[in-house]
Amino acid sequence: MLDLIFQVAILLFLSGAAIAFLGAARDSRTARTLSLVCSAGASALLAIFAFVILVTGSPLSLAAWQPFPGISIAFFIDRLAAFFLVLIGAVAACVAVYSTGYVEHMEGGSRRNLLCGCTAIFVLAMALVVASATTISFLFFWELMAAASFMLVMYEYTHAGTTRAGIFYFVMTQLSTLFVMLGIIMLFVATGSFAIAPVHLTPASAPLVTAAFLALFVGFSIKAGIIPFHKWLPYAHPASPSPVSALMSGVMLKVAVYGLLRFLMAVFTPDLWWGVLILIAGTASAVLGVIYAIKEDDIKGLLAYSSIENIGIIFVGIGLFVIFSCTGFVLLATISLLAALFHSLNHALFKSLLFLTAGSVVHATHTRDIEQMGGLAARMPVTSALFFVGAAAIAALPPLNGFASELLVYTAFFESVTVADPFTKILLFICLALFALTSALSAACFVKAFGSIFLARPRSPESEQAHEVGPAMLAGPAILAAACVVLGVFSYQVLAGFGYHFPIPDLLLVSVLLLLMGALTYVILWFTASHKERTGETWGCGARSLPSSTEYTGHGFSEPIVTIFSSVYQTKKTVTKKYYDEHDCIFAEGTAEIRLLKFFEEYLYLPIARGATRAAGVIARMQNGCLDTYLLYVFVAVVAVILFLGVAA
Amino acid sequence: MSDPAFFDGIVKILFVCVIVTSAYIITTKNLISLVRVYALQSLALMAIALSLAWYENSAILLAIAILTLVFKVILIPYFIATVQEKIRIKRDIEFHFLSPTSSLLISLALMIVIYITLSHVLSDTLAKGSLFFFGAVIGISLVLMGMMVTFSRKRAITKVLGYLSMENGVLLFGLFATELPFIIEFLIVIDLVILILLTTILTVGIDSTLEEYHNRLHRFYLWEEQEESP
Amino acid sequence: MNYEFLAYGIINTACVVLVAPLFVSLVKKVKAWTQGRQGPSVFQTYYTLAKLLKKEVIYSRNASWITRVTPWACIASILVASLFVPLVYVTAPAGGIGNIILFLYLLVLGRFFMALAGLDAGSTFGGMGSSREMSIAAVIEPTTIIVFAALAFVFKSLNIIDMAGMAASSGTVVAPTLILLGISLFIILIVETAHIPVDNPETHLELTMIHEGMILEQSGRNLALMELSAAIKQVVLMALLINLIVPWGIATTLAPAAIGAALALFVAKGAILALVIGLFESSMAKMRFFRLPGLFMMAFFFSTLIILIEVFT
Amino acid sequence: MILVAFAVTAIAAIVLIALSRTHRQMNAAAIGQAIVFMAIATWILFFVQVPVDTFIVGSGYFFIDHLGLLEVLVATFIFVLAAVYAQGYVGNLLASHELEAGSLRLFYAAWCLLELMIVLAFFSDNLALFWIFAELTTVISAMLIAILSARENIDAALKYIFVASVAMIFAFVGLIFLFEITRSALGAGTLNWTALMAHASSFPPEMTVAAFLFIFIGFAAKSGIFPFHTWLPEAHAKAPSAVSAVLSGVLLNVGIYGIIRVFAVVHQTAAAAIVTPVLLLFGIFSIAIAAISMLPEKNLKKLIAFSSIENMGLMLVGIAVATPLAIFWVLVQVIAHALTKASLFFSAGILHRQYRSHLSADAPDDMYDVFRFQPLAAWGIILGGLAIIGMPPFLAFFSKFFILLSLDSLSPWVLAIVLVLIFIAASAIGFFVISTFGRTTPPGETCDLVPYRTPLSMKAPIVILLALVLALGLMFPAGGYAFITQIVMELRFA
Repeated sequence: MLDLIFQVAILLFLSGAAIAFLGAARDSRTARTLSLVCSAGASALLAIFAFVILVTGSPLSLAAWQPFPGISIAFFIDRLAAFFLVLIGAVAACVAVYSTGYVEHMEGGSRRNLLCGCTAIFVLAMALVVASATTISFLFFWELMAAASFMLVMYEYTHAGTTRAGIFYFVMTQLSTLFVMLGIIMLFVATGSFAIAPVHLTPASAPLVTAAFLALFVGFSIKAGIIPFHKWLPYAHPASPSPVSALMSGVMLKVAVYGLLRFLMAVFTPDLWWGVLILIAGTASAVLGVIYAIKEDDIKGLLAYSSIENIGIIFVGIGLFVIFSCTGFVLLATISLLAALFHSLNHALFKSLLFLTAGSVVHATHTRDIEQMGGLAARMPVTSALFFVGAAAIAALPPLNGFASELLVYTAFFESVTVADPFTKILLFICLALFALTSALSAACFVKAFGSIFLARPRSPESEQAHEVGPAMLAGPAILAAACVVLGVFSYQVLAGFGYHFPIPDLLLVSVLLLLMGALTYVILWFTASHKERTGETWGCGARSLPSSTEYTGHGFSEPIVTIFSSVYQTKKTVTKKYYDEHDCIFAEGTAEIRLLKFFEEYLYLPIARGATRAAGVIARMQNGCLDTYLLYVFVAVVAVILFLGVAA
Repeated sequence: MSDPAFFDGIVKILFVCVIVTSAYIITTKNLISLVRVYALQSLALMAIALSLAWYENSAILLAIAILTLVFKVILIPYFIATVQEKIRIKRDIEFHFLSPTSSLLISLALMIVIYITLSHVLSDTLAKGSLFFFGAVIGISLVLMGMMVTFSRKRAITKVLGYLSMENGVLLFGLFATELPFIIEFLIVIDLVILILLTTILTVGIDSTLEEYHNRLHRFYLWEEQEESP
Repeated sequence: MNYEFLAYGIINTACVVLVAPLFVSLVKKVKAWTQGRQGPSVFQTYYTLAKLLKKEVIYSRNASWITRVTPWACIASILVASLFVPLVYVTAPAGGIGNIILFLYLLVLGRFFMALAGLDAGSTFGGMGSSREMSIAAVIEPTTIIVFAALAFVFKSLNIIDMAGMAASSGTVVAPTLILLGISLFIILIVETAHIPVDNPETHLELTMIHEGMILEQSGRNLALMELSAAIKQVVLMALLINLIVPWGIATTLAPAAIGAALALFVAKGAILALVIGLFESSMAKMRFFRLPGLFMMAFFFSTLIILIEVFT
Repeated sequence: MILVAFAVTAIAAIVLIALSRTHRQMNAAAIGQAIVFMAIATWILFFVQVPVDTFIVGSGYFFIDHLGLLEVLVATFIFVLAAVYAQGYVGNLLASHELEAGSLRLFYAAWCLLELMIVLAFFSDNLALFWIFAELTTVISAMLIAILSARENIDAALKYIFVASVAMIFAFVGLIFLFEITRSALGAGTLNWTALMAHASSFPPEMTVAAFLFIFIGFAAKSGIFPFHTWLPEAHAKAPSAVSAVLSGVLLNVGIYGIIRVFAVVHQTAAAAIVTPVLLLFGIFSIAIAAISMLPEKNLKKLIAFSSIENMGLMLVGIAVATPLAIFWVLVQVIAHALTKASLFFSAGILHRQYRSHLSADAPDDMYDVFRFQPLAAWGIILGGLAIIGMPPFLAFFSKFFILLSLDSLSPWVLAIVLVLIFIAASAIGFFVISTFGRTTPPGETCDLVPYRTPLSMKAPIVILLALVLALGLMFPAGGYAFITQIVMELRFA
């Protein structure tokens, strides 16, 4: 019965893709809608199916087919996989619902059909990565996911930004594949099979297995956007259509997290330093991610950097999990693992919610620059409320879900004093401090985002004209927002329902108390306070109706933090001057530029790219178009072979 | 009826002829004499084949000798000479990578290298120092010397001659290293003829040389147009 | 949830609301004395709040639902947070109330709304206040968490009520490091409750104000709620400091006499703390905004040092 | 009799071409020949018990085994599609006077002859015979390259002939060595592959190494292995696209086929240990040079050509590993590469027709608005590009993955190096496609380009090839698996 649901879901995805592609020739709206409905239905089915497994806990295994005799693509869904399937299904369903409205507002004619079709394939590929039973089918769908998402990123291929994003994304994706493939091959060599099963360490295979872990870790980190492999995220997300960003940020990054978790738990027996490595990578990403996010003026860029931060938090959870399981603290390990998992789910929910509502905003204002927005709370009330839920959740405000998962991380951290090794303890404390910084900065970041987008007055004519979006584009995010609230408020009950009784506060009680206190105050004030209300101008030191340009902008908002962390945001100054005379005295003209130094781009990515280009230049000179040179190569090769023969014989 | 000593003497003289012709091909600038020298080299080769045939009493070798005479001494040189007249180029002055003297020195060095290598490789089958072993060395050296012509000379027609000289080297090597079936030898010659025909036609079609073509295209456009028409 | 805890909740909330305005005035009074002024009455804050309640509420034309919701959100979150810190009576915690992390984040919840409200009206002052508030909050956060982690480390508990209970039952300072932690807690108190050298709420000068800037557009009932929440926040943090470091006198039974005595004692201890705050404020000059991270860094190192001592000894 | 059937068909086709007057008739003859060839090959596949080795030319010269049959099947299939494609493509060449009408007959005659030569080469048992046919394919295909009335084409053709033939001379020297080995080892000299395989174990290693390396030089030049690859990018880029597809999809296989055959012999001797590192070195260098050359490449067809070199290098590396697994996947890669590369060249040909006024020989491709003018070709390049870099669900995913997997048995470092190089190559393709296909006419400017109406005959081959590669990647037939396993058995790698 269950496997039937799974198969039906896959078929629905495939038919969704087929319908969309078939309708591409005629730019058919019906095909698009039908395809998205298929995707939504399939995702929902998938989520239900996975939820059943998650609850019952009895794993399901399915053999799909054999592309080559002996190489089988097979699925195995246990609780871990089911958890991620729930995540994928739930978010994808909401995104699909949203897309039914969104695609009709997009430019691009029949390309929109391709978008819908690729979305179906993309979601299917992600689901099947998670469901994969063998490393080879994992890799197969991993690549398929990469290809499909690449197509989606390239949707607005004519924009200059998209070209750049596409190149970054393509290269980083390939790099990720390289490492994952390397890891899988090394595992195959160490074990002789493609099964995702525990490796029995022998002294001979130990270095190989460690290398395999490192390769897989780097591969998954690239896909998850861990600093310093993060650069594709802030390019790809703004360039792609909002539902795609929501899927990529909300779901695809989690697939990488799933990969790391799956291999850590099912294949390797981790060492302590693996945990430390993951923890440090996670902390660095979390802190730097949010510091970069706060500086962004591009709403989707901001969300992208914030994704880096949240993936960092998830990695912190995983790192703690490894550290605690290596040091034998089972309860703490479980808490950390659940923190990572729960935060994955929560991040999927609120990040896709934020991307979708941001998409609505961008659609309404025709800009991604938050400095051009403002005043949308009055013009798009529902969207603003939905975005608010997302922002509050991501800023870890109780009693929402973002807080619930960060609470688990904190709990693990606070309890980490039990770890025996003092140096690990110190490391944990430092990470804790940075983690706290992250969480506070993320609150600041989303105050900035929400404030600049929705509050005060519009700062551009387009924002002035903005209006609320249609029901489909509200329904999808609304479900996600509801999920954020429910998962937060009932977090204790949900965890207890799955058998995890942790010493964490009951957020239901807290929310009841919050409501109670609010209501109590309200009632008291109702009887004691004046009820008179009036509307007036904002006070402007006596000036009448200041223009909206006098408002505090997002840029101004983040200025103090930017100044405080100025060592992170290195600026680069370039000055060129021209003089009339040869003594450089009489200044003729000049340019000066101060811009943000993109540290990783300019000191890591570009030097490598330049080195490759230089090597290519040298090698291209070999191919100089002259027959004599070519024949000389042959001659040299032949002489070398003859010499080799003389030596070897 | 064969006298080994006499045979040895004859063949050694012919070897010297082959090497000298090959050296001449590497160094000379006059195209017409190049063709003639090639014909001469082929003739020497034919003579070697004949003396081998006489020495070993082999009909196959005789047939090979006749084949060589017909194709390499008469038909191909004649054809190339005709083409040369059409493209009206008499000299190939420029050298690439190697000057005439350095190419001679390198050929000498190559011969030594090949001698050493072959003495390792062929140690099981051919006695070191025997005439047959020496023939094999000369053969491969000839191949490499021919190859040096192909890349050190500018004109495509010279390259063709270099290629032909390489092929002569293979023939020589084949004669002394082993006995190939006649059908193979025959097919190779046919292949050679087709290849030479096509290459030469293409050479006519493109220009007198390959490398100068790009430069000339810009500088002497008219002159080049006029020259190109066959 | 048992009756004792219910009683704890009611008593605690009542006490907090009752005494909160008092300490605000006390600090002002101390500052006035040091400046040679007579200063306002110690009950001035009560009068102000009562006055504000009678006034009408004026909303900006630009204001959205955020401005309307914020006062309620602030007061609700701070009232719930006040439940986490026992003032006069301590009992066994229930339902996770008292969790130190949740406590911190309830404060964040209030601050989040306040900062948004600051941006809502489109006033430059509000924006500046929000921006600075969030920046300072972010920069002080590592210190706060380290101090709280150290507290948790010392008391081997994550629950403030538990900690207070332990402190109360031991009758003496639980660990010598706690005194050092007290200094860090004091800095946090100064930062979180808008005192010099971080903030100067009395000037209404755009260059100095942070907290006042944010609530500049609030009026009437809403302003009263905001002021009250600020006062409660101050008293809660003071209670945290007092009841963990010098816990003597806190009631451990529901006897009215004990509670009354505890309240009196708390007011006395609070008055001393208010005196310290007032003197501290008077002896300092308002710091330039961008010098603050340096101050916080010192606090951070101080706290980390304590952790190091604890860990390695 | 089978070979006679092939020859008769080819002669009939050539006669028909000689008699026919219009382009359509000649093309029909070429298509007909290709279809008959494929039909015969299919008939052999299903109804003849391979290997067969008795033929009219005298026993020992020709035979049909599984490897040859596989190569012939791939080759004839690509020829059918290329001939169909040529209908539209060559028609357009004629219309734009890039091909003179007088040369048309020669073009099709050479085309038919080339196909015959390739089939005969794959069915040759005697290595010398194979050598000759391989040489003839060089000559004839060079003719096909040179036939366009442009000087660069003659230039490229001459480079092809010279580099390939000069190297092939050494292959012949190697064959003489091999002959001498057998003569001294078996008493009677032979170059028959079956005989060589049977007696390989008695060959002396020194001579075998020499023989193999010399033969390798020749066949490496045919298959575009570094440093003999230099002719390949120019020849493939300048040839008419229908010919490029055949050059890349079929002719490169001739070289690799020769290497596999001879290596299968050497593999059984003690010489294998000496030869393997050499093959590996050449393979890795080919991949490296090709991958790095691809990075700055701005010319689509050259890019695809360099990608061929990269793939050939990978196959060579796989051959060097020489485990049954590796050889199996090398053969799958041969199929995958041939089909995908042909489709890429077909797509590139359409773009070439569309933007021809802007495309000179070495200049970067000036393409813009590709999706507006030639959506099918653009998608062909994108999907073909994904297929060739080994993205699932295309066939090359599995072959590349398993070749890499088998590499690990040599050393993890080799694996890492090859992986990085493949990554560079993939990035280069991605880089080209993204930066070229994203170009559009700026709004406001008018685009004076006339859309080239692509005939169905040029579209269908692309779709068929891509669909086939996709289908094979999703579900490789069990029969095909058994067939290739049989090849590995016959090559005695198993």
